[in-house]
Amino acid sequence: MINIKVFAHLREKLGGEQLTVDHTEITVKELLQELAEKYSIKTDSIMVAINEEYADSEDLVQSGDTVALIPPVSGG
Amino acid sequence: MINIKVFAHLREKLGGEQLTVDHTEITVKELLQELAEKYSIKTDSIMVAINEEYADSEDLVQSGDTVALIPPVSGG
Amino acid sequence: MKNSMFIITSEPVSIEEVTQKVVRREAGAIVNFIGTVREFTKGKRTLSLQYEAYPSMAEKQLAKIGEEINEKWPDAITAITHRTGKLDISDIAVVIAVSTPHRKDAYAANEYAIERIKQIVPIWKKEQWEDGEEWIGDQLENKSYPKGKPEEVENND
Amino acid sequence: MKNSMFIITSEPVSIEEVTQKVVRREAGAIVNFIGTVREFTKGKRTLSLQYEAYPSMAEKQLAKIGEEINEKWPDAITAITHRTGKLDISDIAVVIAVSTPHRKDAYAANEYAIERIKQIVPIWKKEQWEDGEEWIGDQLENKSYPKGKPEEVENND
Repeated sequence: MINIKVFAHLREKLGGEQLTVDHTEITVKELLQELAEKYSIKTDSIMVAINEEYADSEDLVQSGDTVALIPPVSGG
Repeated sequence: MINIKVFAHLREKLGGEQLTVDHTEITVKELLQELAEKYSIKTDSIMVAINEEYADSEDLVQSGDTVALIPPVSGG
Repeated sequence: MKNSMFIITSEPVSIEEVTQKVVRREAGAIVNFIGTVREFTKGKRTLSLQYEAYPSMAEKQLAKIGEEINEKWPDAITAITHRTGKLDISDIAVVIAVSTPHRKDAYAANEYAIERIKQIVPIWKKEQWEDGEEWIGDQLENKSYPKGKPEEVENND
Repeated sequence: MKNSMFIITSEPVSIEEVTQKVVRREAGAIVNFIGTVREFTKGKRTLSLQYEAYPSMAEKQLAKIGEEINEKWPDAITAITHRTGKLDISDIAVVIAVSTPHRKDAYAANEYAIERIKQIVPIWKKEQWEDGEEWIGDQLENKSYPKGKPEEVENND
């Protein structure tokens, strides 16, 4: 199982801070495609972190990992 | 009478914060020459203020004015 | 945790406290950046702001900015505190303090830090206006990350 | 007098106090410069510093720097406090606070202020070392003012 944290407008849109999906292993790109279809969200501008580190689209997410969907940041 | 304030190494060298000279009117340049001779000080690097404003060497100092001899500053 | 150099907190931020962390005998210059909530942005009146963060990752990213600064300016020491939650006009959102032996480096490193915060630290700002509210940085979808992560250098105002 | 934006004082300088003077609803960015007494300069150990000022003129010159900043950055607000007397290592000699609507101006205006302080404000620093003491900026007589006053632009580190 992969835990997915969501923030800002995504959190409001998806109605919660945390989702889970069931995969043993999946690339970031595939995971985003799945989430885009399942939740009708645009993922072009979403960055992804695996276990609190930014990931590339070809990086592998494994069961037990925590993924974060990170919309364009606006701190400061 | 013209009051002359001195600071930093000049104050220590001249043994006080204030001097006076007796002139009705004198240019900054002439005043510096007079002080250089009288007190054996080098005035090349000295800026002059008349009544708390920087002055040019041709500006006139008049009786009653307060002149300050300002060595290169080193604040900050 | 209050002693850490890189903090996300829901408490008000003390300029003195962040600054004290970078004071040292070798440094003659400290530059602070203090980001406060501005009332008007492009003519639109802000009533308040809400900051949300992914705190554990945000603190790691702030520490990463500190490391990047030390690669570029080896003598610099950096401390950053960013606040989350509801902020009113003029409240402090972020304090960045950088100390260096010589002042030019402190200005440059400090400005680098705020640029990087706006690029890589997972913090989001929601503006509350008289006629609505909006998460900043996302709704126009005018940014995209084709690589799935931020570029190393990217300038946003 | 403590409410003035441009102060020469023999008391310790509060970063918060100087910063508070420039906080306002229109400003989203504040940059501080904090000059502290550094222990080592070019390998030589400083024990303490003594600052002397021509206070009334120095405050006028600080205010002049504020005016110059407003000509270059009309939206900037500036406050500066410079301390005089004996200072120990890490004591604060000067705090410059500049607030602006946008941050780039705050950095630029602040750096301009410290450069100008080092050019036109009648304050002098005497360094106390283990083997002696010396007024800084004069003894080498490596600067001269052929016009009797400082040039408009002159860069010293």
